[in-house]
Amino acid sequence: MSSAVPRDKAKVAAASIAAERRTPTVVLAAGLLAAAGFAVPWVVGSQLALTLMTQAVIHAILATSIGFMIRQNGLTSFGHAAFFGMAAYLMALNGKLDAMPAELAVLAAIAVPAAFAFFAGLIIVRLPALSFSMLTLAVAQSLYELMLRWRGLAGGDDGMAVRLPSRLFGIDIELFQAPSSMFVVSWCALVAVIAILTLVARSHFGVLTVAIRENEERARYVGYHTLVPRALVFALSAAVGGLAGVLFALYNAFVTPGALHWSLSGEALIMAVIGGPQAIWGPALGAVIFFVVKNAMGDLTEHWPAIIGAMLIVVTVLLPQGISGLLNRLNRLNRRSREAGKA
Amino acid sequence: MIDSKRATFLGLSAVAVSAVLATSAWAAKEPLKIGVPTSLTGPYSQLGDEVKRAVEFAVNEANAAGGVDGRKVEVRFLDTEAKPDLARQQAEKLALEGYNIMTATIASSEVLAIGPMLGRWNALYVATVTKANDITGKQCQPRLFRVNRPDYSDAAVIQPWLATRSEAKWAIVAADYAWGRGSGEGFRNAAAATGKTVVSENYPPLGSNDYAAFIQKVLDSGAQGMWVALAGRDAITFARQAKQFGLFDKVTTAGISFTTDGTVKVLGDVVKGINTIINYSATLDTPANRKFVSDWAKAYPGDSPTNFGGETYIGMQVIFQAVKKAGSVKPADVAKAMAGGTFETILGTQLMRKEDHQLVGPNYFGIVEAVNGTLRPAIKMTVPAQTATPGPDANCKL
Amino acid sequence: MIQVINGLVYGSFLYVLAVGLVLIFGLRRVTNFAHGSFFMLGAYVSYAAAAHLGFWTGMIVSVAALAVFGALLDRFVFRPLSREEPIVTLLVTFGLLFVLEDAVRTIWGKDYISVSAPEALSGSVTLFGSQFPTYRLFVIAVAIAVALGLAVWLRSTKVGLYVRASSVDPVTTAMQGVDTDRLSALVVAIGTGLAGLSGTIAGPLMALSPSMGGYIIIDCFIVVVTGGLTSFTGAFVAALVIGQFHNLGLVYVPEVASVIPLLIMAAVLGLRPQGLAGPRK
Amino acid sequence: MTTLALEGIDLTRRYGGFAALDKVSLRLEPGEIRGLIGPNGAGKSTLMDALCGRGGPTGGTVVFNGRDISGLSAQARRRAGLARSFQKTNIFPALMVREQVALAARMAETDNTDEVLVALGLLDLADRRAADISYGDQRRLDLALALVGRPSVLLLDEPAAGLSINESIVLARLLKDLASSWNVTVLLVEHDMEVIFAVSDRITVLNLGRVLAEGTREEIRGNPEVVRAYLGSSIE
Repeated sequence: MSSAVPRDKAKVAAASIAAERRTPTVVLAAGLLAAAGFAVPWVVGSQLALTLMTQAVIHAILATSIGFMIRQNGLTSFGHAAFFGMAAYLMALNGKLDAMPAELAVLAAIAVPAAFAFFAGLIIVRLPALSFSMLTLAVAQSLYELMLRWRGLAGGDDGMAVRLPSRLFGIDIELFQAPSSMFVVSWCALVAVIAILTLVARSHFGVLTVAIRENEERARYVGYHTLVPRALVFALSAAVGGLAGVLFALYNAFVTPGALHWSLSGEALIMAVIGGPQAIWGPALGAVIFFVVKNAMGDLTEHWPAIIGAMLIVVTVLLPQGISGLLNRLNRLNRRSREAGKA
Repeated sequence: MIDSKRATFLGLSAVAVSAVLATSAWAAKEPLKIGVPTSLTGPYSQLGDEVKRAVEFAVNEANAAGGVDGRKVEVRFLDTEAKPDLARQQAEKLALEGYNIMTATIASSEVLAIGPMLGRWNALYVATVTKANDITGKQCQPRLFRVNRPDYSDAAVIQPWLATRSEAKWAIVAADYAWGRGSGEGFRNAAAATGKTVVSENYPPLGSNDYAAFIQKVLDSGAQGMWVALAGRDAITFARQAKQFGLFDKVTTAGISFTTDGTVKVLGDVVKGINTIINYSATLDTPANRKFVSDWAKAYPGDSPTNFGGETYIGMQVIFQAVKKAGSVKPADVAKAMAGGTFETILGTQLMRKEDHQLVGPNYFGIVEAVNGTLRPAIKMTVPAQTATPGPDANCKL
Repeated sequence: MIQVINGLVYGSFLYVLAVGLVLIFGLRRVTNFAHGSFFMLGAYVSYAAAAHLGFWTGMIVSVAALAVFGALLDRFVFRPLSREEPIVTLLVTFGLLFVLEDAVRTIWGKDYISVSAPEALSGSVTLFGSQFPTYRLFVIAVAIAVALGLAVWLRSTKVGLYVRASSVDPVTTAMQGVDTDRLSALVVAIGTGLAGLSGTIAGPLMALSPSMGGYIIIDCFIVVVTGGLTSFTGAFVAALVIGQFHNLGLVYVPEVASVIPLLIMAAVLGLRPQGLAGPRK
Repeated sequence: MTTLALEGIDLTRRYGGFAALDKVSLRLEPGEIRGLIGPNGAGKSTLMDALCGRGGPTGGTVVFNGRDISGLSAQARRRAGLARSFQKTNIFPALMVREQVALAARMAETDNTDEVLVALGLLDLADRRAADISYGDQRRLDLALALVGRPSVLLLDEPAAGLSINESIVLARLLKDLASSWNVTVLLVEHDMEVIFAVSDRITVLNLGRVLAEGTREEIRGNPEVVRAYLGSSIE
């Protein structure tokens, strides 16, 4: 045994260095991707393409928030539109009531859903998976019904306009509403979200929550409290969903109860699962693909639901791990064959 | 059935199109591109179908006659599923693709979502079946127009009709959202003005599956008459269940959007004898309308235009005439020609008010009865345009 | 009093639809979002069949057609996916929902359809001094028949025993040598058949449209979750309680009636996370 | 007098009318390996649960290194240095081997992840997903999760279950090694008598929720009551 120790020590050292290297890599990759986003409006001239891409990216952020919840908590939210819509309505109501500066409202629109999710999470993350899903749905639908009936201030089913000041964070508000600049803003937000979530997932907290997802009892018997971390994941996911809602409200300057409806939650969930939530970036990819395909099919035929539905069935049956699962598998195969080649 | 109708229609129009193409009269001018963001799927797809057929009819008719102002008319439909967010997305897409003169969306909330963006997209929109007062009121826009009767016009029709009724006690059943609530209020005011009492007010949620609770409440209230503001699926479900409870036999029933051409076709005898506000009816006896109805029957054999179809056709007439008058398809020019202009529609000569962009037109009241052997809402009372479309909406600041 | 019976009607209707979900969830652990579409399909099939064959034959045709559909679905979709995460199957049912809606829209058109009650049930009877439609009593009778039929089947037959065992723990039951695949095909077929049945009884109650499933599926899931996911008795009690409170809500507090089922579910899960009759973990 | 590593006093737990544990008392000296045996349903796992704070309420007192921990949660007991492993392999399948051991280490005062990985021969598997390693390796990983952070007392519930004879022997040797070199006190439940008799300093026999006997290997082997109730003819 003693002779083995030096070799082991070397291995131990190598492994810890590899772990330390990851963080700068993530930051660097995120920086490059964000920078690439700035080039897009120059390459893509069409306003139409840019506005579609902007909407796709906003959906991608929502899908990412759902995917993160699945990945870290193993829980599926059927009502994530609640956080999206909550944020959008907070922006709109603040515009109407002038309760606080719009900059503060942006932060509040992210913080309030997060706080709400945290305290709700303390109660509901313990439920069986399907019950959790249904309760998130229940909360979202209750909010939907509330906004549908709140005619006085929120315009009921007619929705309400989001009144914004002429400058937000020192940036001309027009930039948040023109597709070419808003694409860059949303894209950077998406990249930042994915980078931050990736770092969180790799941190101790991320590993801990996956451990709890896998085996909550064992996590308790290695000494961890398991409730708060799960509620925190829910809160973080809600904050990201809220961010998507803020971007949506800025870009569209209009909110309706549809932003809380279960069909939006369902669609975002589909995007997340198609993309494969086991990779942080999977749901975003799924969202972009789903959005583009749905749009293209909608242009072609009014029978788009059948085509989308059939594709959904085929894709999930063939790729139960989602697109990211497939890419990861290909990547692994590729690496293995290269290693085999070397040997 | 529908398919064979379509096939005939397409066949006819293909002949017409090729005849005109031979002369290639419109090769030189920029085409008129009309975008229709409407409900092709989802809960309102049936209404979407009605307006779609009217738009297609108008476009084919115009092209067969050599186009509008010598321009070919092109049309593109995109699905909104009646969701305001999606409507806005699809309308933006249509506008950016050049289909920047738009019309025929189903839900008011969709139009209200599209309205504020029209300037940014450099587009124009003509509402044809959406009734929310705000469209030509609080939320009116320079590029937003409406040809159909708004809610306040329907409210204005209730009172003259109610004055002729002997029933003293009334109940209200209206869908629990802006339109239903607004209609309920309109009825309440009309009842107060004509000395009737409202003994029971019910606002069932949108998309209810069971109306028994409300039907029972109306039965228990001792009402002699009932005002119903339910539409589409809600209307059909309510009517079927109310009939089973014998409600229609016990109280005089009247409504808005409750018995439309579409719902009457589905419900048949269930709603026979129900009174209703009629915004448009194929039974209207004017020369222009008679011609429209007979041309429609040629294009879609065995069919006649529905209320929503007729209203949408009016919208198309207004667009075509405005384009001709402007001599341009640029939304800014067409809007200028539209505001304050007068238009020859199937309801006669009508003014598009420049103050609020509302087309001034008459409104009607009638009853569901057999016309030429088919059950449908038939006009019994005409409320002239000055009464039906009272002064420009003061909330609108253009 | 008559309002209580109205609540019972809606509860009965919910039960017939929701218990099919319980069956499918119990055996395959599938959260079947397409159940509302099966219900819709059942309504259209019975409408089409009834046009030629009458209401009763239409009902049989609809139940049979949906049952066959369910068996095929289990064989070609649920079984191959039984090893995957539940979310994957859920997504497939989402896809199915899209396809079925569009198929029905294409076949039967976008127009709403309204169906008359069969001659024998179209009258009304006097109950507590008011006229009450016979057809609504028939709906209650159907629910009772389904509940009794299921109870007898589950409690007194061998297959029923397997189903109950499988609902509690599919893996262990499979290890006991029970052919869960064949069992599942049967149970899923019964579940979808019940969707066909509820679609049929919905015909004379509500407007048929390709999107009608969406109006009912959420209430159904609420019933299933409140009842305890795999419990047949739980679903029965939950459906009746929710139907009752929903209706009373419409009578006394119509503004919040539509969230009452959600509140009941939240309250039940708050007190008993496993639902009314779910197994303790 | 030295403080006891772990002491259970009058531990009682009832399910309905049935007493799974009936006033069981147990005293573990520091560094001792105590075997805990008994027929199925004797209350061995329930005793483990009662000591580590799992499951329902328990009557009696648990004293750990001189401190009454009866009111502490399972998490708090683990952090204080009372660790356990499980009868059914209880690991985190989706995590890497190192990842999960490090995770467990973080909650303890000393991070000796590498030491534990080396000691249990898991270092070569450190970057593999736990779901992908063999059953024997998973059993050792389970042990590693309990062992990391140098707990002072280890409750091991059938660590040799499902292992081959050879693997069991290696495991037994390892336990003895660890107990002496790290000065860990071990309470070991095991069906494999070879392992029990090979490593235990003293043995406690439970039957029907009560302590039937306690003593050295030889005393237990020679106790006629124990032989009758449990060992039967299997010990020769």
